[in-house]
Amino acid sequence: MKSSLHIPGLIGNINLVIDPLSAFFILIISIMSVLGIVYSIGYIKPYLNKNKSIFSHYLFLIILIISMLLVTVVQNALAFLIVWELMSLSSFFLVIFESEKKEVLSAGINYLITMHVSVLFLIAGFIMLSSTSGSYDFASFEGHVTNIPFILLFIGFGIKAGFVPFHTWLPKAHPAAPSHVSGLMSGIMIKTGIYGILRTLSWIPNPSKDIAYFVLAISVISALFGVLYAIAQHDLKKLLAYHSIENIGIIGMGIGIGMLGLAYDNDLIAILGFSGGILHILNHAIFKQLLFFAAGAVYNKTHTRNIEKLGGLVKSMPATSALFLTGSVAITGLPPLNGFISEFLIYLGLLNGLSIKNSSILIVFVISIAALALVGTMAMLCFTKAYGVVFLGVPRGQKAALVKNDVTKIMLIPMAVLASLTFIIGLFPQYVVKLLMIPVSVFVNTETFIMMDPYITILRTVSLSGLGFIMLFGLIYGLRTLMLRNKRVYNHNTWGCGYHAINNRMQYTASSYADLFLSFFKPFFSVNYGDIFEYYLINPVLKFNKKVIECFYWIQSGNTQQYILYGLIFLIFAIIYTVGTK
Amino acid sequence: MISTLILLFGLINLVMSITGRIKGLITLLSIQGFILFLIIIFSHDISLDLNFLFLIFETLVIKTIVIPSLLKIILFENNIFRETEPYIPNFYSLVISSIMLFTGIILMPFYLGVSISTILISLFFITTKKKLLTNVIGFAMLENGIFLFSLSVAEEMPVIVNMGILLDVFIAIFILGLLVKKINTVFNDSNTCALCNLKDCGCDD
Amino acid sequence: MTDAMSIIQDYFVIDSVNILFLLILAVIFTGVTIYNSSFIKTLDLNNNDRIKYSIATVLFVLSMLGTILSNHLGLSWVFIEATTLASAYLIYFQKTKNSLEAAWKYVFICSIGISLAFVGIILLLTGAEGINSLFYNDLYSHADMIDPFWLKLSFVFILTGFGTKIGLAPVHTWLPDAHSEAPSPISALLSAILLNSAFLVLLRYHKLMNLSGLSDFANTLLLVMGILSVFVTAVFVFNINNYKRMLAYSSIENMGIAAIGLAIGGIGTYVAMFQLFGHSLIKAAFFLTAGNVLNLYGTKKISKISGIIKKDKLTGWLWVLCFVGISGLPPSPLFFSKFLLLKELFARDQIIFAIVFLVLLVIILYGIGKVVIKMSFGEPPESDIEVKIHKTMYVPQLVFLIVAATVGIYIPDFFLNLLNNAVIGCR
Amino acid sequence: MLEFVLMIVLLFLFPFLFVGIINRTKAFWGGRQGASIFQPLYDFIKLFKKGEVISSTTSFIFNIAPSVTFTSIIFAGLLVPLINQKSFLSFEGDFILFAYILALGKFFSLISAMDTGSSFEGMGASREAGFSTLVEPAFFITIASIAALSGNYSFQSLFLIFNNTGELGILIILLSVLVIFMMILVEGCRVPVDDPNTHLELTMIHEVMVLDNSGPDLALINYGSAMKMVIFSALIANMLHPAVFLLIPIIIGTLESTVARFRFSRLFEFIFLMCSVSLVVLALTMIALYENPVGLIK
Repeated sequence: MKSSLHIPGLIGNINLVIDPLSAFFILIISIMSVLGIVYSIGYIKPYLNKNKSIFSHYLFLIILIISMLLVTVVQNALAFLIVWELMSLSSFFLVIFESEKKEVLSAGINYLITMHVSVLFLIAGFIMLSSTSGSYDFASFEGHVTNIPFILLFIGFGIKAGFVPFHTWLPKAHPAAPSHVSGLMSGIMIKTGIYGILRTLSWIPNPSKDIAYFVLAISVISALFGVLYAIAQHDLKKLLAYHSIENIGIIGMGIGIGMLGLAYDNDLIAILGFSGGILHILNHAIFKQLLFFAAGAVYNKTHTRNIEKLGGLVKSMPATSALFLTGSVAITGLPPLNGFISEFLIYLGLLNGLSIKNSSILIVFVISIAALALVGTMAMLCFTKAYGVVFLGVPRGQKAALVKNDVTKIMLIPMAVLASLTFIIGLFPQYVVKLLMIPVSVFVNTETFIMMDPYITILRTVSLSGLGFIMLFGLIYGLRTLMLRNKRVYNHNTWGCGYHAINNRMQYTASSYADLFLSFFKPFFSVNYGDIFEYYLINPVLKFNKKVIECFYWIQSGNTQQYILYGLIFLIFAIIYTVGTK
Repeated sequence: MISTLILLFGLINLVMSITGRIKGLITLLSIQGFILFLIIIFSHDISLDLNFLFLIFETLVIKTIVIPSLLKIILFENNIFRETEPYIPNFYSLVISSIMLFTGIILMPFYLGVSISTILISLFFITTKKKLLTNVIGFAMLENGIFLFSLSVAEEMPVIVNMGILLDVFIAIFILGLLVKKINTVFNDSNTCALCNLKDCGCDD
Repeated sequence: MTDAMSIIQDYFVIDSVNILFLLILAVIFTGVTIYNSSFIKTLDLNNNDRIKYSIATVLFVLSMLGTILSNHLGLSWVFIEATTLASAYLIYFQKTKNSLEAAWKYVFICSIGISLAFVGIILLLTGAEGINSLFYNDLYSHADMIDPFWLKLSFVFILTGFGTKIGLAPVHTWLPDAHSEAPSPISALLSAILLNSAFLVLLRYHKLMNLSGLSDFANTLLLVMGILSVFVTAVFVFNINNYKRMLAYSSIENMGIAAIGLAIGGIGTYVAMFQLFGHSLIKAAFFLTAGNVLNLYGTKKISKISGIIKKDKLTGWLWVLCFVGISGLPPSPLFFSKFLLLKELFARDQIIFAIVFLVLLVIILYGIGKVVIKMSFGEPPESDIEVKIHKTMYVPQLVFLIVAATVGIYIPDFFLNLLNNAVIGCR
Repeated sequence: MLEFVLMIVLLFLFPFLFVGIINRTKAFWGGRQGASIFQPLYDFIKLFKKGEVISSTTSFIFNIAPSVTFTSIIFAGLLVPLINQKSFLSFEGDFILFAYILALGKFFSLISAMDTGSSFEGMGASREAGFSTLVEPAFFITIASIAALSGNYSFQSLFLIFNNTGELGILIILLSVLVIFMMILVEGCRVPVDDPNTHLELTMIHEVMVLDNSGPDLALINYGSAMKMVIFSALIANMLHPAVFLLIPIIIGTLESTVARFRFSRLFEFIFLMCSVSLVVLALTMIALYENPVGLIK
């Protein structure tokens, strides 16, 4: 679908095109936005009487959604930048909803500046492209994308998406925003960065091997880094934010594999990689939004995000707890939920890549397989921690103990919809993957789609095994219940190994749960499990910048004489220059 | 004759750069104005056209009499007679000013050399002296230098522009004088050091 | 009588370049006047002072009008100097110690600067023997007759002189003081019209340099001044404590960008025009809103202000919107000027320069953004004084911003023609 | 058909024997006569018939987790080739589903441990989660290397390559076997990683996680871990010879009797050794494939 809009002046023709790729993103954005808005109705209630401008909040929410939709259809570099900035700006206002908190404001500023840096990279990339193609129209960029503009655009979009080391805004902005906004941001807004990368790729008929390896490497690092840091977090939303980095890394791995497939002329790998990556976009949107919503529900009831103060919520908030569990299983990539399917496709792409007779591919792909497996197990560690500490056991603090009932239906329904989506995609992947071929067709020749047929069959098997698993579980659980039916089942205190005065402070805490694992990864953290990139890369740059700037404070000393001296010096130098260039 | 006058004009700059008494500075300024008048008399045919009359008026009335007396009024109202210790010792001011003057003369003899070096010397004068009134005198000195410079091309300046310039300079000195007076009453100090409140040092005061 | 008329017609013209500036002046002055009508009531003045204020404002605007309309280099000079003198009283209007200091610095530095510009004019005449006229048109048509050495030397002085008025570093030093101490509507006039008017003279002189084939020389100097201006802004907005000074520095930055645009040439001239136009509208709105903020809080210290939105919703949002506009986030027209400037820099392979420029822009955005966000959001400090702001103190800013945003998204054909003609007129 | 029956017997009955053989071996090394090798089966039946004590802290998670874990292990068993490289379910990439479905079981056993709100079980869960993170990458590297060598990406045909190989191939097999054997020790909680005999040592990993389970749930858990060991043994058996099925429990039993349990802090090193070995496998595979492919596959 294509329509064109002419705006007089600098922009020129703006083509609005809905191609399969845009359509895919529009679908995700629409579904997630609707759910987000429904959820927000319940979430925002406690703020209604707090002298908060709800109207402007919703205004910016609508602007954000519209601009995200526009980002996916606008096919003109200048117009794209405009809607892109509009998106960043409106989301910035959403982030600082609770602006009376200092850390929210500073996170907001950090976010705004980082987004601006991203736009500058995009501007640089688009300028390079448009100067070789001679037009701002996206269609004209095809074939003009060489390595440097690609990397510029990748960094620009990568900042939005949250690839390491451009991720530092993400763990700050997500916790600061209200939960429905974090859900939208993490679920779909950072995906617009992925959209940008995919859109850029659509202009490259055959990506070079260098950039393909670059994308794969940075994605693997992002995935590992994101999950490692997530384990160290005790702020529920920060934990989820780091998981977004991890999942962006997984998506990037899919894309990188697809690019390598194209680079090595192996369409099967390309199809598997791209379909895995693109499916993971959808999957991550679903379960991350689900998790953020559930985290928001917890926050709504307990007013704390510190998981060390939570616990035992499964009794007071059973529905939220079950939904969070679904999300956790899905994000860990376990069957039979949706996260497994996309990771499975990526694994298949990697495995098939081994058939390319090339030693570097072998090493890179095997390491990637191991990395993906490591990411999966680490995610498991992280989410058993999160779920176990937040919902299970006994409350660790007053706030969690005082929760009486679950959140309202209007908050639960969107979560339930999302949870059912994770099941649908996980249990019937063959249909989803067939549909997925439509956006993949943007990158890969459609004639080679026939190569996917065996994999559809495999997915059907996976689907059947998922269903079989559930049935088998039902059988075994039924058997167990049957066995227990006429037996005596006692309720008793937890077995304290002989110690009888067990209290809630003797539970295993989140930090002790993660400590064993983290203690082996100390070198990857800065002080107190802080972000190493921020500590060793960004902070020194900022400090240096500040120092350099402080060196120039003498300029505006307030002394008139000194001011005139500047003019004199400038004049003398200029005269010398004049005489010199005679 | 003209060359002598111009040299004299330049030498007065040097004297000014080491003069501590403000009254003396004002007198020197007035003498400079008078030298400018003489230069005009000697370099132009005496006629009655508007431009020439205007130049005579400007040098003889404004530069020699009005501006110095204006400055003197301010001087007496404020009771400041001496320049305090400048940023650079007078000796070095003299050395630097001399170097400027002689380089100017060597490079571009007379009219141009002296006038441009006057401009630079006066800027230097402003940057080294601390009293506000001395700064205004430096500004007047700058204007004298510029005037000397413009004499070389005086014919080309239309009267309307000349009048505008005259008015501007005059009002500028007038307003500066007023401000000096005001500053003296408000700050109780006529040193420029008092005027350093507006600055940016990055600190939150 | 007809003689006088013809003189006026000789000396004052409207051509394709200055019509744009005239338009800006008209729009801004109208807005500021509307704002003034309520603003003056907040000052608690006697009748006499009000009259003085009004007369001085009108004189100031008239002198700027003269600068814009003047067709003669000497006359432009006269009017520029007149703007200094006319606005000195306005800057001192608040009659505080600081405003006195600011006025002194303003008059003194600008007068010296303008004197240097006059030296430049004389140098031009020295080099242009035989032209015997300072009308721009005469200069343009005889551009090849001017001795290049004198022309270059004259440009150095003109640039330093008018650069002082424009606020280009390193001779920008009066600007933060004067802008911050003047009453807000006057700051708006200073920033939105005065700087432009001085820039117009520079534009006209730059054309002369182009015509005599010395544009490379002129551009180098302009580029140095432009980048220095952006640099100075970056240094000082990074950790600033007075929001009006911050706005003043931002003006320096924007003028610097316009200078860079002019220096780059090509589409850069376009950038300069667009930049001047956008900056005028947005900065005027920003300064007027700063007036509202000052009214609400009674302090210029950033550390004492927070939660403007809570205290006065409209002022708060205006404050934020002005920030969005000035930092060049779309749909601000400044976005386009920066974009096109970068494009031109890339096209000319000035990659390192472009990177430095971008880094400085980010620092500036950080500095301003931090302050504006801190001021706008959060909880306002406790205070028992309820200040009511009249609606005429919102309308002008809103109109300015709407006009700017409209131009940022959609440029009407007539305005595009205006811009194109102005750019052609500058070459 | 016979194969099918054999497979079912192997998967569902052999685990009891497997543990029985281990215990018998240990008894032999300890100079005791030992219990019958069917003792684990009797234990299972006994436990399955019992009632349960359930902690009042727990929620539904605690009730379903043992069943989920057990189901996941059975399901993993369906994917593994048991005899003659035949499995119930086979497709390209089946080992991924295998690993992930086991992980699902582990996920539930971990949160079920957290559900009791006990510091002991939390500690066990923490250790189990921490140590198993490094197991899977090693497993994947090994399998993927072998897959690259054979050019086929499912369990079933994974081992065909080893029928006729050179020196390098044998080395790869042996190292892969070593990796998987170490995996049995880790996943099956055997000495030197874990000691299944004691319950209250603070150095326990798996056993401490299931402190609160009793009755049928405990039966399922014990049965599940035994089955897990059989499943991994099947991988080795397919690489080497079916006789391995009997050999492995004897080796484990011998190890448990002769080797001391590792100091807790050394465990990570032991597990990381798995990764190192698997990386060696990868390197050898690369040499085999690209430096001198003719010498390997004739």
